[in-house]
Amino acid sequence: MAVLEIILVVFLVFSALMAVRFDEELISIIFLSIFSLILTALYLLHKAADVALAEAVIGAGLNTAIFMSAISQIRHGDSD
Amino acid sequence: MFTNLVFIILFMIGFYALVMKTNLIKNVIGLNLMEAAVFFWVISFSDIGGEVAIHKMGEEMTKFNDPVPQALTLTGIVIGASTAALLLTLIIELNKFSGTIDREKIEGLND
Amino acid sequence: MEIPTETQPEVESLNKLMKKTLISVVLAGVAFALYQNFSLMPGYEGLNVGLSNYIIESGLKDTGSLNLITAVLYDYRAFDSLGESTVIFGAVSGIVLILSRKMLPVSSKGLSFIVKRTLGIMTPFIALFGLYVITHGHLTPGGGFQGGVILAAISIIFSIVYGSAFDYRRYSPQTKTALETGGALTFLGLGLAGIFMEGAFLHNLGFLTAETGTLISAGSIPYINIGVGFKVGAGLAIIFYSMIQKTFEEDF
Amino acid sequence: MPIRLIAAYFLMITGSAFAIVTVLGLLRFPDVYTRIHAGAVVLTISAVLVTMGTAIYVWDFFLSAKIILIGIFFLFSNPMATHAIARASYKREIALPKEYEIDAYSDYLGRDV
Repeated sequence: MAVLEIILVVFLVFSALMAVRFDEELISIIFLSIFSLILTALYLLHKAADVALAEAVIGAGLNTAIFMSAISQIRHGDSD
Repeated sequence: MFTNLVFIILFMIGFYALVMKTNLIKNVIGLNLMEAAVFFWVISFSDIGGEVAIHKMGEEMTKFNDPVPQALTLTGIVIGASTAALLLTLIIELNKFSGTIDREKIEGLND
Repeated sequence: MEIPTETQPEVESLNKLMKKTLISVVLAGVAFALYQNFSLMPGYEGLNVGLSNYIIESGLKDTGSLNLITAVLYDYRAFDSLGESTVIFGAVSGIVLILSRKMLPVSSKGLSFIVKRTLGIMTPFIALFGLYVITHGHLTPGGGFQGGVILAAISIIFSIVYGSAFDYRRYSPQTKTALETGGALTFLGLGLAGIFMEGAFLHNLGFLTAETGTLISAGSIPYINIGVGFKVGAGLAIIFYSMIQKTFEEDF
Repeated sequence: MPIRLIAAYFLMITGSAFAIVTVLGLLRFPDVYTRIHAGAVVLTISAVLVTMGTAIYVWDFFLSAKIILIGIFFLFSNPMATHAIARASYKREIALPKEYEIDAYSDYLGRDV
């Protein structure tokens, strides 16, 4: 159990770093979705089923859709 | 100890994105990361090795994980999603007038 | 007065370097403060004393709900959940005020034929799963918030796959508003019924309690679940519908 | 060890091997469409095999039925999502080669909606 948790936490920190590192917003949002998915698995490991369901539905599903619809209507001006 | 270390690392990544990045959407992502760090800390700290806090029919169970922090975390996740949506709406509306989402290039904010 | 143009970028880069150094110092200070804070923190002994112990011991007897988290959310701390619904309502109001839309939305033709047919088969099952999560909130993991977001996902699917005009025809904003208001009024009405029948706001209604473990048990918890589910689902659907103004107008 | 557990572990390990093949394909292939090919075909059968193994491992009627329903959901949704991604990236002209050798899809684009 502890080995699985350590592996998941390593992936969690990696995906958080990747979400911050890149300049393009689309890659950041995809990595944020992966972050939420790994966090769901960690919640299930810690025996919190309700929180895991909420995180899967909201973090990996709804947040991604809202962020996508936000970045698709943002116009980058001439000063690029 | 492990949990505290993970919390500090995730929180500092989010704080870094909030302070250093000038892209406003990256700031919202950093805010989300900080929230997730706090929720992970609460859930992982209140795990004492018990079962999921749901009774099974016909069994007498007493060793559960603490249900109160889980309920508070559930509240926080939903509120985090709606505040993120509100912040993104403000960013969209700001972008309509200024044409950029870089907070250093918006005119009139820092001169 | 003449500004020396050669030194201007140098000053600017120096300024930026100072700013970065300062922010790095602040980050290191916050990290050290967090570390120091954790070394001072006592261990976790929440289950032996106090509130958590009481809820684990007698939560099933008090409320009749098998899921103790639902019992905390909709019975012991139901006022907190009411506040959360108010926060969602505030977010919906702000978003709709900022991004208000007066005309019929600019719609796309949606995705391809394969996706439309497949989702036409799958959407009723998604709705069934959402309703299952909502109504079994006191027996299995889940509840109003999670099931409500699953119901909001159906509206998102309609907007993306079939075009937002389809979403407008099927579930118009008036319908969504009515659903959200109805959910909030259900919650408030059950709270007021708690005042008149049991003597406290949002008190669990005793006469509704049936045998533990069946679908209609646990007093007023399933009805509050249904109300919160429709409120959260309709609210998040309104949020997404307001945010996609010109998003998907091109044909994929 | 009963033969049921052996069958369950066999199915799960086969599914995991397919998942590893998927990751290899995602890392090795050059552009979007070949990567989509790797992710689609292999990942679908991998997820279905793992859910079947889990259903045999649990061996309770209602629980197994729910897990098999999840597998059927994968079988529907994964090819559909792959199709949508590939079609969108074709229409956006992401990573298309400069000169087409075989481009049979462009004739069909005007027809279906």
